[in-house]
Amino acid sequence: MAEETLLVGRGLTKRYGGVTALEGVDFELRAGEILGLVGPNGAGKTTLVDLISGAQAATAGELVLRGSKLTGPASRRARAGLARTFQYPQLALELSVRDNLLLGWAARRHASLWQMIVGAAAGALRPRVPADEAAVRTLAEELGIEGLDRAAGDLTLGEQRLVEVGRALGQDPLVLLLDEPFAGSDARGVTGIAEVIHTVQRRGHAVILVDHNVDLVARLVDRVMLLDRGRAVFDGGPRECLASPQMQSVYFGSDADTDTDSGDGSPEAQAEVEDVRS
Amino acid sequence: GTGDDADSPTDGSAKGAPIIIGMDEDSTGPGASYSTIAGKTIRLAVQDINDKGGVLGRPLRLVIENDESDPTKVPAVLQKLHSQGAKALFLQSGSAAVMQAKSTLTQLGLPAIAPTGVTATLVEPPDNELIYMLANTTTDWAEVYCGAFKAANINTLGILTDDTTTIAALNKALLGGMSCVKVTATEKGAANASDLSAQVARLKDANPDAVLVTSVGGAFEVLAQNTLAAQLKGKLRFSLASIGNQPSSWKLANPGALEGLIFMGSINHENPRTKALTELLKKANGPDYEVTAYDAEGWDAVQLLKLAIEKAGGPDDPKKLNEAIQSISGYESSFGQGNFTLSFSATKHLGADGPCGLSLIEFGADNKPKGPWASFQPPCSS
Amino acid sequence: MTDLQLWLSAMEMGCFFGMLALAYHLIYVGAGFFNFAIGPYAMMGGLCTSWLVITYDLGVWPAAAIGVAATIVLAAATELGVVRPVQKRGGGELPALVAVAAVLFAIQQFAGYLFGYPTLPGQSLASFAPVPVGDITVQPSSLLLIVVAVLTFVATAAWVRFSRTGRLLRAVGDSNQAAALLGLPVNRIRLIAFVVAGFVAALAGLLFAPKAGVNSLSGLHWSLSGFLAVVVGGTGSVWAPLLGGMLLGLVEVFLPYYFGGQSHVYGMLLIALLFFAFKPQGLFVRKVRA
Amino acid sequence: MSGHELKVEGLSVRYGQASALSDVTITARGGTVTALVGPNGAGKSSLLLAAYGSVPATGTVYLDGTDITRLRPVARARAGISIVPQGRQLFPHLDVADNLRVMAELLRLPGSAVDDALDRFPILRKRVRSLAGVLSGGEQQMLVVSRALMSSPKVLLLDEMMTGLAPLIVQELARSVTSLAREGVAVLLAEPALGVLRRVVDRGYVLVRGEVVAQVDDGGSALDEAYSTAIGIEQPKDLRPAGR
Amino acid sequence: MTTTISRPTVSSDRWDPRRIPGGGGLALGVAAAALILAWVGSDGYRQTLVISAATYALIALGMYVPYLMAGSLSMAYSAYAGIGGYAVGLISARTGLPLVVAWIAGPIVAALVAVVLGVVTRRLSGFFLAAVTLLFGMAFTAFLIDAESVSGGSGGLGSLRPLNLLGWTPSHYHVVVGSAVVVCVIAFLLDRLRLSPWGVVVRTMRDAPRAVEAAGVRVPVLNIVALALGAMIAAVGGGLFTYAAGSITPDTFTLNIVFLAIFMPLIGGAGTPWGAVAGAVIAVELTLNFPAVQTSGTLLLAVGVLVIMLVAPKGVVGYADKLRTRLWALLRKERDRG
Ligand SMILES: Nc1ncnc2c1ncn2[C@@H]1O[C@H](COP(=O)(O)OP(=O)(O)OP(=O)(O)O)[C@@H](O)[C@H]1O
Ligand SMILES: Nc1ncnc2c1ncn2[C@@H]1O[C@H](COP(=O)(O)OP(=O)(O)OP(=O)(O)O)[C@@H](O)[C@H]1O
Ligand SMILES: [Mg+2]
Ligand SMILES: [Mg+2]
Repeated sequence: MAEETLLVGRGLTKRYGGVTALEGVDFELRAGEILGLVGPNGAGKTTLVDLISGAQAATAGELVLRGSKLTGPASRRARAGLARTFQYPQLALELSVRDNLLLGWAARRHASLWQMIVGAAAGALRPRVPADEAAVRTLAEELGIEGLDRAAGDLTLGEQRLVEVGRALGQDPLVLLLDEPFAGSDARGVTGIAEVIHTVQRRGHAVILVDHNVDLVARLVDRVMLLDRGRAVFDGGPRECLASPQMQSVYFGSDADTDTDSGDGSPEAQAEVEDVRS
Repeated sequence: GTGDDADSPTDGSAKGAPIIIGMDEDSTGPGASYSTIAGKTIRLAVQDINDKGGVLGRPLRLVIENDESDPTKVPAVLQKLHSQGAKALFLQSGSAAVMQAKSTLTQLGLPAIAPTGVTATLVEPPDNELIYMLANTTTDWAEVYCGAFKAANINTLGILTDDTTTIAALNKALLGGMSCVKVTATEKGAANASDLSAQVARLKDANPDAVLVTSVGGAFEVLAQNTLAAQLKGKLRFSLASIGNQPSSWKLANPGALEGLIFMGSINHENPRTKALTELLKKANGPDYEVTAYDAEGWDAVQLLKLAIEKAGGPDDPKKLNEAIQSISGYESSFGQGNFTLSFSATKHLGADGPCGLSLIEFGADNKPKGPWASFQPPCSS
Repeated sequence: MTDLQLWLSAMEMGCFFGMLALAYHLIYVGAGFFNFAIGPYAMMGGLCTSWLVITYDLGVWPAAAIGVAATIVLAAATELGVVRPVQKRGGGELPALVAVAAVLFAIQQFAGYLFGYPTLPGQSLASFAPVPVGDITVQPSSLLLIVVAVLTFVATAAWVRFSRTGRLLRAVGDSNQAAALLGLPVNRIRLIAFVVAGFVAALAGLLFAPKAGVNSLSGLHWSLSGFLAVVVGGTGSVWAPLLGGMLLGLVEVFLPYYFGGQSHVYGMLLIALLFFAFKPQGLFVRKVRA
Repeated sequence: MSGHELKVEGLSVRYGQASALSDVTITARGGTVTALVGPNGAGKSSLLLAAYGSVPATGTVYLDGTDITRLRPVARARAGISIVPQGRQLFPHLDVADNLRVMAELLRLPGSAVDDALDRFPILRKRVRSLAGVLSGGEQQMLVVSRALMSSPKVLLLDEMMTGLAPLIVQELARSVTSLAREGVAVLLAEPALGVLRRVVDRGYVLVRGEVVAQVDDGGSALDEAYSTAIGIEQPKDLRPAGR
Repeated sequence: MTTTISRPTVSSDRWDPRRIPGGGGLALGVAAAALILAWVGSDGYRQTLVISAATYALIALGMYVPYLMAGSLSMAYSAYAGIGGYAVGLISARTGLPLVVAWIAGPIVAALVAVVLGVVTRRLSGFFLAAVTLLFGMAFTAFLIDAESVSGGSGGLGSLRPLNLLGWTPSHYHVVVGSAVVVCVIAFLLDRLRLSPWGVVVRTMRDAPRAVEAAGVRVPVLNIVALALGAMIAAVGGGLFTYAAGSITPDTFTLNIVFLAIFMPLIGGAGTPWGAVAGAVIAVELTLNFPAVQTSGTLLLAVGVLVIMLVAPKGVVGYADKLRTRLWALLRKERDRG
């Protein structure tokens, strides 16, 4: 399924004063591909997501999306086809869950200055867009989000994360960046998010998935990149990655294999990976 | 802020249906500190008239509203006074508010007096058919200052001014009329400034023969005088009328900071009517009361209105009343020199006849007015 | 030497604005919002003192003590009677802001009723003779203002940085939610923030009043000046308000000096625009991830 | 075994009109690790917060048999209850050391407690002067965990403690938690999915819509099974993404 | 977590009893306006009160989008209202154009000024924006005084021509009714705008600008659009006041009106634009029509604001809504029982 190269990053580097969060990271993402991004805490995963999405300016490096350079503020990159979630959910807490989900669609309608101006007039005249609302309902159902009229601030963190994923999908992205979407999700949420990932993939688009739940990551992705202290130390298939010495030393710890039933990189988990990806 | 005034004058001995006069007063806003000085005397004058039998045998009744010097409130406040039956108005508020009032007066057709107004623009078009002022305006002041400058051999002048609209209008008229000196520096400070040393330093650099402070008074004026006294020692200083009319501000000055300052006074204790008024006010407000031009103007405004109502044969026809005001001539005022008079006409909405409503007064070492400036006084021809 | 006079003026203004900004800063640190009633607090400190001295012939020191105490009571009442109950009712930070703006006007108007509308002369706590420096004389009140301002900043900085209460103050203002969740004494700390801010503001008003007098409506203008100073300084350090105040003082004095008095309003706008173009979040910022 | 014990009895929590927890009774004993599992919004956090005293609740909370319902959170913390709350409950503009110091001072711990807490994770020691708000998500979580363990508590309330932490750290922490439990600390974990923690859990409760629907006393796997049965969805371990 | 227990739910369906978005608000607003107009009758004073309330309401409505929806507090509204006012004054005094043109030109100029100011301050948010726009408002007043050839200087502009709409000259009463209609229409449209996708984006911008940016909308640009829209509405208000009062001076619209506009939506209820309208009516009642002896209107307003915020934290509209809900619940219970 993987053919066209969608997104390429070269030499991505980010420094904060003395702290180097990311150092010369290269990656390539093909259409229909799901790339897992793992690594110890502070390895630079969120920083990489921030650099790609434009939330932070890179100290060095460049990004190319479908052959053209990806630059400028986050909004421009979003219009070019990126969507993301945040490690700590960024919802409008006073708005309803429905409105938060609608943002993905609504933002698409107000991308340019002209659309913003016309959109204001159109909004006053015709406030409801039934098609969008129907889409939101379907999406919510798919994700298992209930109570669309609740204020987002009343949701628990796990539920908020789910809403974020839904909102990002609403943008119909070419590349969906998910920063620890499974953190705090229950079984229903995990299924929903996995479904979102597959939806993107089915559209021939790509996903970068950051999560510490290696078990889940390994089952969902086509390829894993391992970051350590800002550098990419491994890039390959999930099975190879789990088995790699780098993974053992920087991520699981040397004694990882003594913990049998862990599901993280254990033979059992690896077997399941095979199972899922076939 | 609205409602009848609790300390409104009573009807006194006068009988009959009261004649209602409205007053738009700023009693709690930024203009309150000076607006209320004349406001108090207006109440006193009304009481005095009522005690003496009223106007055409009918008592005057004041209805008072507070606009807090907010121009957006003025139309409603004037309308309210009108709806309470006011036949004529006193406008005793900040000048931005009075300026805004002009068009509403035209809409209502009510004549009005701005007793303490000094800005000529108030009675200039547009919408000036119904509004009147008593005191000499800045045009006369220019003449007087020029005489003074000639007498003191002053050729260059530095100006220190505040940034209010009132003063902007005043400066325009005043400086336009003073071709006798060369203004070498004009420095502006915020009306609520806390420091004027930069402005004064620039004046010092320009080194004019004298400095004129033009401000609405209050803290700005005193701060200006304090700073001038400290940084420009010995320079001859002039000021407008407000410093003389706001006795409470004298205490703000540093010891001796006002000494030698010459301001445009209007109170002349040789004027017998001023004397009588002084007595009355001291009786009402205590022996230490400092009579100011605001008091006298407020007092005269009420007397003028009384006169006009009598001439018009009653208050009910606003057109007639307006014409009656315009027919007043030679009214002997309680400020200015002994022979100073006020007259009005269709084209003359400024009462003052000639400059002898004015006199230049000098401050003494005790930061209080010492008396007329020895070097020059406006000539009184009439 | 005129320049010396100008520097002195700038220092005085800077110290005054700095202290007002410090009062803002303390409440910002402890309660997480800008209390626009700071100006009226300062006005209260100055006006109440002057009024007591003038109307009741009270000595300056006891009058000042009463003035400062009254201000502190006012500040505490703002928190207990207005901000806390309003915030308890929810709705984000806006309601509390609007409520303190209403408090600002209410205090000004009450002060007008109580103390009258005319400007009253400030009372100087220092009674020594003016000090000649070069060819200018420094008024005792100016000297006192500058000295007290510096002392106040040193003391506050030490308190906020190193003391237990200071640390709690920073924590509570930083994340009210985390503080409440962990059981930090949020209410007590916020009250302390208001009280100390009230004290600093009262001191500022009291010490600055001799310069140009004080009236019931001084508060709004002072609130705005202090607000500008705290915004210019930024919220990242206790010293930021002093720096912001000094910068504002310099601008207010030297801008009119070099570019003429007429330019002061436009100049302020221009300088603000230029300044914020380069430092959109003030001088001191401590950015964290969202 | 002379372990500590936390017991909540008939606990109910409401947010405005909505009921988050109704009449829940559970016990966590020293020597064992007790888990509280349930889907998102089941009321797990509400229960832990109510036990710690920072959300208003009705019902009774006992610590080692003493009724502590009337104590405020600080008093409960001083009495030995410690919490790792869900989400980033730290002070982003305070540096790492001050974040710990605030809590140490509140609980009147000796100065060395802060030092020890910094040593629990090397990264904290390394970033001791950094603002907590610039740390990565996992680093922040380490800080929160350190803060909770600083006071040598009798009861540990751990709300999704492993969120955002890398496996290496998770294993380390799992070991610490187990050994603390063995030392007599009553550990209560709340998780929407047990995952790796399955191994450390001795007993637990399944919470659904604010009510306890199952109690399991024979280990994590059994608890997971009970959880799956209760909500009718397989746990993520056996996830089979649809559509491929 | 005690502090976050109750958050206001801005439910998008609250004002939607008959499936017309914003219809409920409109129905109530029009009913109230009709009542007020009936009360006014031919009383000149009351008519002026309505004009004042409409002016205040329009300025507050102008602030609604940027301030309550987008969360940017611009304090330059005195200038925007002033521009609307001066448009009326200048077109009347300096041109032969029909006066209606002023209500097109004024809002456009105000919007342009807002855009320029917005571009210059685009990197600022929150209080930094408030500080700079505050200075702008002050500089604008100074400009009006200085630019005498344009603005008529400190004396301002007066003696306005009457409005002439295709040969029909509306009476003062017509203007009063017209102003009420304009307010209702704008409030209704803003209410719908609030519910629309555009409103969703703008409202999200307030709490989660990073999310909006990440969704593809340039936050500073949309902010400028919101500010421009607000400036236009405020300019309409300024024009209305100037026409009704017959003159405008540099001091007509000052910081006072800005503070008033900050207060009004909150006492009325920030959940809907109608709150701003209700707030304007309350403000006029408190500052102009309150039968108290010698009181400062400012004090009454300030105390009124405090009382309302303590008693009805969601403003009078929110309070009325709560009462309505209670009442209906009560009625339903009665009915079920009976
Ligand atoms: N603004 C900043 N200032 C200083 N250091 C920073 C800043 N932002 C991030 N860092 C540091 O950069 C490193 C990388 O952070 P990043 O958030 O990318 O890690 P991560 O891989 O996402 O970790 P986690 O799995 O814990 O979320 C961390 O050590 C972090 O402390
Ligand atoms: N501050 C709040 N205001 C209103 N409702 C709330 C609040 N906090 C939680 N709730 C609601 O209470 C219920 C229980 O929330 P709680 O946080 O206890 O769930 P949880 O089991 O911890 O879920 P999660 O696994 O997602 O963290 C949820 O329905 C939630 O929406
Ligand atoms: Mg991360
Ligand atoms: Mg939870």
